[in-house]
Amino acid sequence: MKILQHSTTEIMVVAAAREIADGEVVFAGTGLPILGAMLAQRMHAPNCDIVFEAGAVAPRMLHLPMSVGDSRTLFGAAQAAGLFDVFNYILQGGRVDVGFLGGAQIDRYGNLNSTALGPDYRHPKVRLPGSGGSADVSALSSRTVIIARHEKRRFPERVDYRTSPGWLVGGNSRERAGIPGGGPAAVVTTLGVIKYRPITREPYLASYHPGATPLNVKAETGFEIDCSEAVETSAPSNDELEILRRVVDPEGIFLRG
Amino acid sequence: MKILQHSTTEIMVVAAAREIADGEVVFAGTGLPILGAMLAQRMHAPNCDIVFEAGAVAPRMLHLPMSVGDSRTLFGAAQAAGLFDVFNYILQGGRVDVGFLGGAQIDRYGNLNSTALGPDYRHPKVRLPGSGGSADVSALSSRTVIIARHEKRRFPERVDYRTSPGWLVGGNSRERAGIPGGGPAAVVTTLGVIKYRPITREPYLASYHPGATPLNVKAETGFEIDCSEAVETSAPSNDELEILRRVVDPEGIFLRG
Amino acid sequence: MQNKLLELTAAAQQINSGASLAIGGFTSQRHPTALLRELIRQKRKDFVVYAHSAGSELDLLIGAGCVRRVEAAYLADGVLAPIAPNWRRFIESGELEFEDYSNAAMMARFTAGAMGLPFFPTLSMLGTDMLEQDGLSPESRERDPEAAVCKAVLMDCPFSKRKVVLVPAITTDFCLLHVQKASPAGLVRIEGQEFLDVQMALASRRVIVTCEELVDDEELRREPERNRIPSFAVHGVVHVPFGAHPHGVHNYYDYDPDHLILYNNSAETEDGLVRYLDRFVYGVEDQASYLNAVGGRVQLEALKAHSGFGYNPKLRRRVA
Amino acid sequence: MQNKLLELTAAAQQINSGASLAIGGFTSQRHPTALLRELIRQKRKDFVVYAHSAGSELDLLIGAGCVRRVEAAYLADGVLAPIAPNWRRFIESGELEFEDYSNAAMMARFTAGAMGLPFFPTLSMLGTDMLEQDGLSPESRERDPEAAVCKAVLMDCPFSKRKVVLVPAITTDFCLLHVQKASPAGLVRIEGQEFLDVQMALASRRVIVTCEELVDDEELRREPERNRIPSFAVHGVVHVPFGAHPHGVHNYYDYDPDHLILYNNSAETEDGLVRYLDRFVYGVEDQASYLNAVGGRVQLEALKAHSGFGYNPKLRRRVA
Repeated sequence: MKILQHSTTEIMVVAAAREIADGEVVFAGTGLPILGAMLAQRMHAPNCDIVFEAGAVAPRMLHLPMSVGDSRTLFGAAQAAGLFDVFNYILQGGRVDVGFLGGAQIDRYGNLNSTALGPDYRHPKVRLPGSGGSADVSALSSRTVIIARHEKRRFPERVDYRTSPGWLVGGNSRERAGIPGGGPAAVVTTLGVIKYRPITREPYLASYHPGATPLNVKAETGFEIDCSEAVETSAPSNDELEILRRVVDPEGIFLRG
Repeated sequence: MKILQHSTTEIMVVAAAREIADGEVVFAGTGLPILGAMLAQRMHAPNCDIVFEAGAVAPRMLHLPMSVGDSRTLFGAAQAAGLFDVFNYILQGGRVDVGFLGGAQIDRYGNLNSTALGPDYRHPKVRLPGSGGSADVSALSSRTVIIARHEKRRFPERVDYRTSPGWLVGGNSRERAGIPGGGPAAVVTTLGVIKYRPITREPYLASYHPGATPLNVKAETGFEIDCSEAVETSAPSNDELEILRRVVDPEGIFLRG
Repeated sequence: MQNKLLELTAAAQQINSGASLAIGGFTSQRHPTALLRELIRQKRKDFVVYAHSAGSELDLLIGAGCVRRVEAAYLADGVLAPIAPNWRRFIESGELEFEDYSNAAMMARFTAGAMGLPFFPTLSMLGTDMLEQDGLSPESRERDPEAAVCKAVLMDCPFSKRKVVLVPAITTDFCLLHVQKASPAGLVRIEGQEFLDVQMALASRRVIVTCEELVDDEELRREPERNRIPSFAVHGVVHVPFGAHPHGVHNYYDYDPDHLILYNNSAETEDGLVRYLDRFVYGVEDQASYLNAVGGRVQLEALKAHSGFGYNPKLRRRVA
Repeated sequence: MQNKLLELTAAAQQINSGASLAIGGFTSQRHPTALLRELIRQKRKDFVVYAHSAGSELDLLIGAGCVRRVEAAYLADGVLAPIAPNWRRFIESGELEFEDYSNAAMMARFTAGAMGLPFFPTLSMLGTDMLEQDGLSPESRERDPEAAVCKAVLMDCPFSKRKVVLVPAITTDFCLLHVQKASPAGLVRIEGQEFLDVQMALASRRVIVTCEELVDDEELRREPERNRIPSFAVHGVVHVPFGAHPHGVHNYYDYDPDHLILYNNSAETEDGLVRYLDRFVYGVEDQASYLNAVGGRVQLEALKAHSGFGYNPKLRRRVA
């Protein structure tokens, strides 16, 4: 059997999908997080329930939504609610197992910036769309999985603006700030998967994707990262790639973005 | 044309109904308040919207509900909601023009007790059902109308337990307590209608019902009440009585209580 | 898809003595009374019950000696029982711990629990004795790990300088609901007024739902706008037709005025209550025997809701 | 029963320059864009707009110079416009006052307004720069009677000692919604996701609703469980088919990927924006001319939702 080749976007989505366990409640943000959740639902986690901040709860989506407000998020849904129910009752109520997020910048402790680039928040070099639900999902999910393109400028020591709390400045700083949810479990990138040490919350490379090396990761990371335990990510299976390409995103909206 | 005779319950309901203006939003408590609101809707206030704390909003009731949770409150309703929407969005949101209430005790400043009789709240002589929505309606409606049987033991100088705020201890004490709504406008009883002076919030008899006299009222009232300006309540019209008896309460559930 | 179907007895077995409970419905409507009778038969004790406007379902639980403490706004069945009789007698005799809040305040407390907040703000109860007098003594609050540290806190709003009352969140061990329709996977459809069922369910660690009709998940997914409780928040589903009797269920049947008055008259004395319990709770082994005891098919037929009304417009409610 | 029907131009005439606005919908869905274009044509200025996740409807209003200040969580149209172009340009050039909150925090702020509360508690935004850095300077807050006295307040919960963030209530002069169905008396039916429309409407002094279909009050009263905004809180109803284009309306039509990309590409430069405004706003006198300008019947037909989906499953969304 021929083994299918994958793109960096594809392996990122596949690795992210594998972070979802069956039966979990998944809060998915716009973009690749949706692909990851839809792929997981069609592979190893058929009973995971996906939740969207705009109001769709536990759908059985047939067509890829372009954003979390898309009508496509509602197909077969158990509930059509709104921000009120999803943020208050489901997210802050402590019912989300894993939140899936992206961000323009991500720093050493998994804090995200999706607000503004540059040293002066009021007069930014680049103004970004803003938090949306990102700060909320980061604060209130039992754990989060972050999906991001691995480039040095996107992985600084410290984000320009902390939109969404990761492990803050490491150690128990997140807990001390009174944040109820559990923090980032994994950062899935185009090069590998970063995880965090239990007590110190220091990042380490858990795996590097086929074709990448720990050296690539270090070169594209703006903070120090321990790569000593990294193993190679197991390649996407043909099944994963077929489903991703043919079922999840047949138009290539995100995969050929 | 023969003029129909009325009972004390009937004139009380009729006088209460007349306190509702057309187009108003009315919050009705269990019992006679419902009769008053239903009568008003069929007489001079066809466009008043009735709201029930259990969830029915703006119904066009055909059959008398026995309580505010009764399915009969839903007939023709604009909304079937619940306590959350009614208390938060409609009542506390400042959208109720007039709250209709009863109470076991009512004192000089229109404070109500529906919790417990006797000097010791924790060991009461008679334990009553409790506030229900009474405290809420009293605090948060633009004005309230109270309906009560006029007996001396029910009209003490001071209630044993202040379940629902009237004008507290008079003057601007209600405002000082931070209560947002407007306070009791009228107490409609089996003997007459009590209202309150604008600044002092002292009670006065505005009218006495046909058959009653200011002297009767003084005798059955446990606090001092100025009766100097009282006029006779205009008797229920035949229309009002016919509609009350034949349409609103044909079973005599409350009228022959 | 998980199958959450349970038998009534098995559902009751999950609910331990000493648990805190939220019970759905409102005065004479949509209480899970069949499940509560089963709890009485299974001799549960020491419940802490949080309620807004309860009716004879909670009064019966109190009368049967299952309840240690009630925090509530109101206990009555409208004109059919203007004061819930056991509520009255147990408090007057000092046999029941209680705390009074208004309906809006209890709503706020459940809402806080549902939202994962430790408190909720309200503008209600200002100027009332509910802020001045506690039912629970400070000692009993300290003794009781279920109780909030205090009844309410008055604060000055930092934005507007207005006075605001903060009431403590309620999170219960169990929420027991009776609804019109539910699916084995735990989707729930409430028809007519919601009361506070959604917030009570979401403020609870485990939710057990009894229903008039068991339906397909697919059927309920067809109108997702009308599903208000996520199925992942529901743990048990029990099919119990007439499961709210003597209370009403919108679109299914009306409250039973004869039985509610019989209950109220019986429960006004201890002897009467014992006879009522013997006849309608201990003396019937299940829901089918109960329905026979309350009048069987003829009586139930007379309560059935008429189409287009949601209740029975011909029901005689003025009981002699 | 009051008749609240208005023409689009008359509805826009009620909305004064300087007013505070809440605009319904979410990113690419169900915004009242026809009404907003009419406001631009009528040369309104100095709006303060409160939003959660807005899309190009608010971006267009900013670009047309109608907006003084935005308090929001997000402005983008999904992958079709990953950063709303005028939002970006106006902030980068210092031409727009802004304040950042998260979606949950904006939800909380509108909810407080809807509930008559001066603030709402949230556990979100802890540990973020949204609590550390203000978009609005203290001076501009003082100058602006619309602005809250401060962005947020951190408090220790008196019951649990947990940290809680209090955010100030929003009450707007106007809420502008686009919904599927409304009646002349002001009953409103939202299909699919509610977004935050209910809370936004109830947090507003006047609510103007544009709708795809005008229906009888009676029709909407048949399913009262699905009506979530009291008609006494609604002040104007305008019948505007395709009133959300280029955004989608669940069960009616999809978002228009071609037009959203055309908008995004145009608005990335000032010249492009001027040309877009001339062509699609100032150059069309009403909704009918607008619909012709964006492709007329053929294009609209291609967007129509298919039964059983709520959107058009055949829509090509990957624009070359």
